Amino acid sequence: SASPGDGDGEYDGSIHIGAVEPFSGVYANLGEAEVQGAELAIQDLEEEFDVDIEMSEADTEVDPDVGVRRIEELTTQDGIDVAFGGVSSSVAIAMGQWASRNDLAYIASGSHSDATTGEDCGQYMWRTASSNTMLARTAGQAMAEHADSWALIYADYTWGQTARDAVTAALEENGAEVVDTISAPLGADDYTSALNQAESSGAEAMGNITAGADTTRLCQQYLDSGLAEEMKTGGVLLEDEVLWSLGPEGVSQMGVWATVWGPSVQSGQMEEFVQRIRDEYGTTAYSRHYLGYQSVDQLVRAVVRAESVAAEDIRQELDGHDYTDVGLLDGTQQWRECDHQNVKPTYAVRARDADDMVDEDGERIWFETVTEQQGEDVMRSCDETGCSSDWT
Amino acid sequence: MASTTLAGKRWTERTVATITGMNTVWKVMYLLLGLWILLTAAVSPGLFATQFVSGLVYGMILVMIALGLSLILGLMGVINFAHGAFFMFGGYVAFAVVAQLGLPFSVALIVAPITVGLLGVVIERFLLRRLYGTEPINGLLLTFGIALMLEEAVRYTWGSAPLGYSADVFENPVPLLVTNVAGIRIFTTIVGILSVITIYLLIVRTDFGLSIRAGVQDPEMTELVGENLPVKFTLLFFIGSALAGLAGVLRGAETGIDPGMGSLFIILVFVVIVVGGMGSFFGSVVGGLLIGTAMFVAPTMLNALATTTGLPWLYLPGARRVVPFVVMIVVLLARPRGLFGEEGFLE
Amino acid sequence: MSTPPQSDAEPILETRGLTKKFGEIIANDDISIDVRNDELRSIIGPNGAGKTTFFNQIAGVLPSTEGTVHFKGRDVTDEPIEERAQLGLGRAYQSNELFFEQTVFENVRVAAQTAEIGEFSFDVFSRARNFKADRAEELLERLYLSDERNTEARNLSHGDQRRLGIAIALATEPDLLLLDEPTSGMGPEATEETASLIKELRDELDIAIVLIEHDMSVVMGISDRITVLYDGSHVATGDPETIRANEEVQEAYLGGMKEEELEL
Amino acid sequence: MTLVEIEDLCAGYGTGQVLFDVSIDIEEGEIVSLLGRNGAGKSTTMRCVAGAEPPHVLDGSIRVNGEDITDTKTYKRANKGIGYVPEERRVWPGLTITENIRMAINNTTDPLDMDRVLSYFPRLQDLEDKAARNLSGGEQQMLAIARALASNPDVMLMDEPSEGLAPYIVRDVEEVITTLNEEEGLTIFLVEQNVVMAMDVSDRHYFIDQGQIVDEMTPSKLKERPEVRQKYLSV
Amino acid sequence: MSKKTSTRAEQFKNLVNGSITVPERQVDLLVVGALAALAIAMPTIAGVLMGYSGVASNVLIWMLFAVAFNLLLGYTGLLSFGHAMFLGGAMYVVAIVMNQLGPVMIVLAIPLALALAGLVAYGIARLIVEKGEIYFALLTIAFGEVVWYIANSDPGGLTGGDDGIASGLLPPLVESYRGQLSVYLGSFAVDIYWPVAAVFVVATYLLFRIVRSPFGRTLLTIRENEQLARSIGVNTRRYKIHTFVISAVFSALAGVLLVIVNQNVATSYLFWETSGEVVMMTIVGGMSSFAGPIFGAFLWYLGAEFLSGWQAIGGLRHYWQFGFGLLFVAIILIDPRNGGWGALKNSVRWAVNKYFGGN
Ligand SMILES: Nc1ncnc2c1ncn2[C@@H]1O[C@H](COP(=O)(O)OP(=O)(O)OP(=O)(O)O)[C@@H](O)[C@H]1O
Ligand SMILES: Nc1ncnc2c1ncn2[C@@H]1O[C@H](COP(=O)(O)OP(=O)(O)OP(=O)(O)O)[C@@H](O)[C@H]1O
Ligand SMILES: [Mg+2]
Ligand SMILES: [Mg+2]
Repeated sequence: SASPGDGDGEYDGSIHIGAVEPFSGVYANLGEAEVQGAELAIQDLEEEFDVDIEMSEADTEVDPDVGVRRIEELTTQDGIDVAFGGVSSSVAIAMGQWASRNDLAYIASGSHSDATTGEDCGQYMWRTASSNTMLARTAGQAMAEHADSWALIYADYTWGQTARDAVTAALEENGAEVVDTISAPLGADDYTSALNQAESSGAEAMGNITAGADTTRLCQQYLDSGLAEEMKTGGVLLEDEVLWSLGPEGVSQMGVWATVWGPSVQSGQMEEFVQRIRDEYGTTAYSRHYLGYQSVDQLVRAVVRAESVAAEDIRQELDGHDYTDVGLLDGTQQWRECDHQNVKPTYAVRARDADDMVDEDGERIWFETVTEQQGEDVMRSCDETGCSSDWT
Repeated sequence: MASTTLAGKRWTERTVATITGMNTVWKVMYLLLGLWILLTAAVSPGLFATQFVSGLVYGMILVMIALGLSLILGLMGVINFAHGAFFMFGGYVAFAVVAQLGLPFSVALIVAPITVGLLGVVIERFLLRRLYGTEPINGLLLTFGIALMLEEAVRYTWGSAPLGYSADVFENPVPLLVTNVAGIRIFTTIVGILSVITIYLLIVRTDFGLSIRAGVQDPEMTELVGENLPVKFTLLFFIGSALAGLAGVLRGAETGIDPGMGSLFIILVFVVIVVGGMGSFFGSVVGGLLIGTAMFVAPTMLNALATTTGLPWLYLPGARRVVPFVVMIVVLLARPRGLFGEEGFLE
Repeated sequence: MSTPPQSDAEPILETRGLTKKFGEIIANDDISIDVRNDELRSIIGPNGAGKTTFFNQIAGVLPSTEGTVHFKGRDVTDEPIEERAQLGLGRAYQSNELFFEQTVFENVRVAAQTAEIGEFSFDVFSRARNFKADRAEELLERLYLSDERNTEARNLSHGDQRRLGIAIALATEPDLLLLDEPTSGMGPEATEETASLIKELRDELDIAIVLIEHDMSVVMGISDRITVLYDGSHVATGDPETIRANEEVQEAYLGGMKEEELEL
Repeated sequence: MTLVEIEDLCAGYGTGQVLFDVSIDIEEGEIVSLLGRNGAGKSTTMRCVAGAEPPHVLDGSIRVNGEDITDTKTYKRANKGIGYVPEERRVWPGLTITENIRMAINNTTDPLDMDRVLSYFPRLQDLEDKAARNLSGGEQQMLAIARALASNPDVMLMDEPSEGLAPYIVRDVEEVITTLNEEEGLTIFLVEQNVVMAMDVSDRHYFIDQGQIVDEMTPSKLKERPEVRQKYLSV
Repeated sequence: MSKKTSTRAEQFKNLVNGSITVPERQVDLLVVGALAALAIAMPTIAGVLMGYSGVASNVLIWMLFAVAFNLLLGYTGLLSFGHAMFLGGAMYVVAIVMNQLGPVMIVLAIPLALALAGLVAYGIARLIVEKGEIYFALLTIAFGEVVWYIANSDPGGLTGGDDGIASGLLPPLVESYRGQLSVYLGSFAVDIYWPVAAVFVVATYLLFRIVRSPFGRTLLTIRENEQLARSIGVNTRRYKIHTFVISAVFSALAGVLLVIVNQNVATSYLFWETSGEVVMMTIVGGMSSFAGPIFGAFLWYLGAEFLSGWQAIGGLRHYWQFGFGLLFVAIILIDPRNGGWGALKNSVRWAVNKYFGGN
């Protein structure tokens, strides 16, 4: 592989990948899951091609400052050729901007914020995960079918605010009414106030526009307050793991959600993927495993095609590239040139009845797929993104 | 520490004195505040009432957490920054008991406080004890370090992901006045009230607290009049820590647990104590309820103001998070030692 | 400090009706005294008579409930402590109040510096270490502290600490010096030394000194006049002979005293 | 009956020995004072009896009411009939007068009641709810005595009760001591620098010099022999 | 003791023991020299000890921040738990100006950031500077939270809310390739580390001069005994306010450097945890000396970079803060005032005395 700090773009059959993920802090488990997925991808790729792949990990914590320092360190010190990772969008964006300035190809595997492929898009930053808008539109349609009027509780930060607007638009487009939008601080410990307001709005359902631990808490309190008997619910971003702690009974009341991918979506070779994750790591695969796998898979393939690790060469390969997943989903996906967003299906899922859930041996398939939206149908148009994409 | 530190003696008198002694600016401000509250109640009476009741219940949770902290602060003069971590640890012990060992919630209610209490005892005996009589800031910093260690240890053991466990029978919602309140919340409120009463009777009304205060001021002399002091210190720290643990069990059952929940709460609870007046037992109770209701009612009030004035920007979304701090700044500017604070305490 | 002694000059300090209440308790009640600007005045009275409180009121440490303090003809009743200090009011405390972690030299130097630069100076770039060093050295010499120049104040013996307190007060170039029990905690010899030092200081520097003291040998030995406080009230003021003879004072304060003790 | 028997007491701080074979007997109802120069070991003796640490006892024994208390834990001694008025008063500054006294009452099995204790000190009665830190020196001294008295001791150890007090208050303290002794039959073990006062109240004096008991006599005898004072007490 | 000509060894011993005092001007030279040496050596030190030389500029910046912070804690005795608002606030000001008006505007942004920090600090200080220790600490947290709230709520789309600002922050004349950030002056290129290091040396030296000035010496009296300070005629309130402002401005300077070097800013810079970090650095290093916080910042980075990258301890390395917490606790128990720097000095002293014979 390349020696420390050379970054000369020469490719000699070995690829050094940097995994810049939160291994500590609130998102540590998500970062861990992405790395697990990535490890599987490396196994597969080494088998498929005659390449030698090395992965160096670095902990970004939940701090853009640390993230930038780590990706810089991996680049100058460990001599990585390409990088992926990042959960919280502020960290991912900071790293993506850094990568773009420093000629390093980087895939922000797990940040959903629109800004990542919008106003904060970067020349050498791509995003595997579905964007906020993609999720919101998918969710909006399913939610509109689930209930006619909604009160939306959103986490009061960039992601939550944009998701709120997107969901509102999607709901209204699909004939549902948004009665009230209620803010709750990011990292709130208590949603009673918001739930009270949702209840008093008279809406038929409560929309959950939060992420991570916030989702867990809001769902838990929704159940505890007995609101579940009066109002339906649904949400915009499901990462299965955050709901595991509610237990099957609780989750059965969780209504419809959008997700990047979930263990219930076992099309293509995903069944095998779920099985492998369970065998290797003893846990149920969920979106993060998938994103980690896909990010590494795509990076390596681009390098192999380009026979170069130079960011610009990789960009030539990736931009506008159509591909069919090997080892994952069916169908064709694309790297959109204008904003570096991965054009991919986004799913709406619905909680099963507790009796219908698969819940054994660490396998937790608690949702069922209701719709699969094709990427192009739910993405923002290139114009809408606000990405100033004159890459050359 | 003054004599009436813990007893709320004469606080009614003091309230009256405060109101009469206030200057006109403050009087006008309080008047406006009152009018604003009335306006809100008029604009959306149902929501206001619901939020008010929920706020009180939430305030009771704050009181529950603040209680142990306030007890140790008021009697021993130790600013226990690790209290939040104890609280969080209580939740994790309950998780281990309920979710990992499969025992009933009631077992966790007993085991977790005891475990956390014992941890507190260890910290008191081997670390804090060396700092008695030095500047209070040392205790604050020491426990700050302990909090960091405890949080890391919990992350190492249980991971960073949010976890949850079942609270058995308390999961069902209970109707309360104008609203439904989660059963676990009602239970927490009851436990909170009982704790306040118990602590009051046990410590404030008996001479237990007296001995502790004497012991902090002059340990040798306290032993010389026949007091077995180390045992009492340890016992007090046990009670204070166990209360944090108990609060953690209840809180965890309600909202789930994660390693960051301690630091999330500790600042808020400090605000409660400062608003109530440091070292004042009643202050923390009043401060907790005040902050709790303010956090719930303030957004509704802003909303009411925004709708009646037609100025939508007045409705500051997410303002709830800064409400406690704004309350604290306002209270402290008007009353430098909080609502019931004693002059000279920890200054 | 070069004005010649002038016995019947303007009083440097005038208190009028000075009263201090702590809640219900009246620590001082309607105390009016004048101190001439070259006088050596003692204040005596039983414990709890209000002596220290009186000092605190004069220095501005405690706000007075009623009454006024005039210093050098100026009404300073509502001035903060530092303002009075800058005007020339020096104070040594009953309990040892020092900058304990600084050297003896720095303790005195910084006090001298403050006298020079005023209550506030945004002089951030000149060098402080030798600023007013001469003055500090001089004072240390004067109070037999030169040997301890580089000792941290907290490591001084009790008696040396008391002298350092006086040195700090003197470094502020006061025109009126308040000393609260300067000899307490000193052995008999040191007490005697300190007493004569106080007298010398007054003569040399030509300043007014007010001291609180329980040690009658000191009080009777060096004072020009003595003021007696009892239970917060002013009982008598007069020269040592008058006070010794005053029956009320005998009753209230000296009464319990054996001849032997008065001579000690 | 001999109430306090100190027998061949050796004690010290750290590695240094301060007391060498100190023996003192105090009869019931007696006022005995221990006199000596600064640093002679007076307070050390008293602290050994009261159970304060440091110093630690190296050898010898202390008996009170016939019971050997040499190794008894500090906090248990108050209940063996010992009341202690320490050097520098040591009242709890943050507690009120009544709270200070209550601390002693709470921790002894057979205390006096509050009213009775306060009746000896009318001045304290007026200040009941005042924090001790806000008391003047004399008031604090009275409080320290009242506190020791409240535990209803058989013997009261008083370490320099007149220190730092105005002459007039010294007289008050003297009065309280004699009253307690006469009316309550309280045994008192007194350490004083103020020899005049000690001579006024004591039945007997012990003289200590460099940690050793060097003489023992009555006040009248002491009056006749001024050279003893010169020898053991002058600076 | 008889006077004899002292050997070099003895001179050295005396110097270490502090019984020789160096003349004032030489002290200045010494300090500038030491700071410059530190700055020159830091890339190497970071490379060797932390395994990554690129972190050197961040280390220096945090050192400056800690020293500025310690002006309050160590010298004036005020514990601010909200100092992140000045560091992060300045970063935001610079970022917003550059982002909105173009990178060239950095020349305007820097003075603006410093001035705003000073102004805000002045306002806050006037309100709270006389509150008791604990109240002061909590009030600074409160103001910090308010600043955080403002940044997080993305007023006018200026702050980017939770995402922060990460683009458009490359200053003019600066270029970046694969981690190398260079300043170009014509054809002459220099790693950005060196300008940062130069600012660090100058700013830290200025702080040193402040500490040694009559102003700085007066601050010590306030910390040690506020009542006595007032009794000798010090207007403690005005000193405290001014110190708060100075400390804020230098903290803001650290923020300015940070945003130039890292080219991103996010709300995490405004968290009270960031304020907590600088408190910990300062205490661990030792608040009683000028060098203490510098040492503390160094230890913190050593922990963050070395421990967290130390593969030998496996998964444990993700919990390196546990180790730092432990160190923190140890310091509080051993010597909360002199901290790690004090311990280091004492052990050097001990070793020197042992080696050259004790006295
Ligand atoms: N801060 C305070 N709060 C309430 N009462 C106080 C306070 N300070 C002093 N006092 C009371 O005021 C009275 C006078 O106290 P002060 O300290 O002036 O006495 P003093 O004459 O200096 O006595 P001493 O000779 O023992 O020093 C005492 O009764 C004391 O209890
Ligand atoms: N805590 C201590 N540690 C070490 N030595 C001590 C300690 N306390 C007292 N000493 C030493 O023990 C000796 C006796 O002290 P003690 O306090 O008994 O004297 P004293 O007779 O009460 O004197 P004074 O009249 O000054 O109170 C002295 O030499 C003293 O220095
Ligand atoms: Mg006094
Ligand atoms: Mg003694």
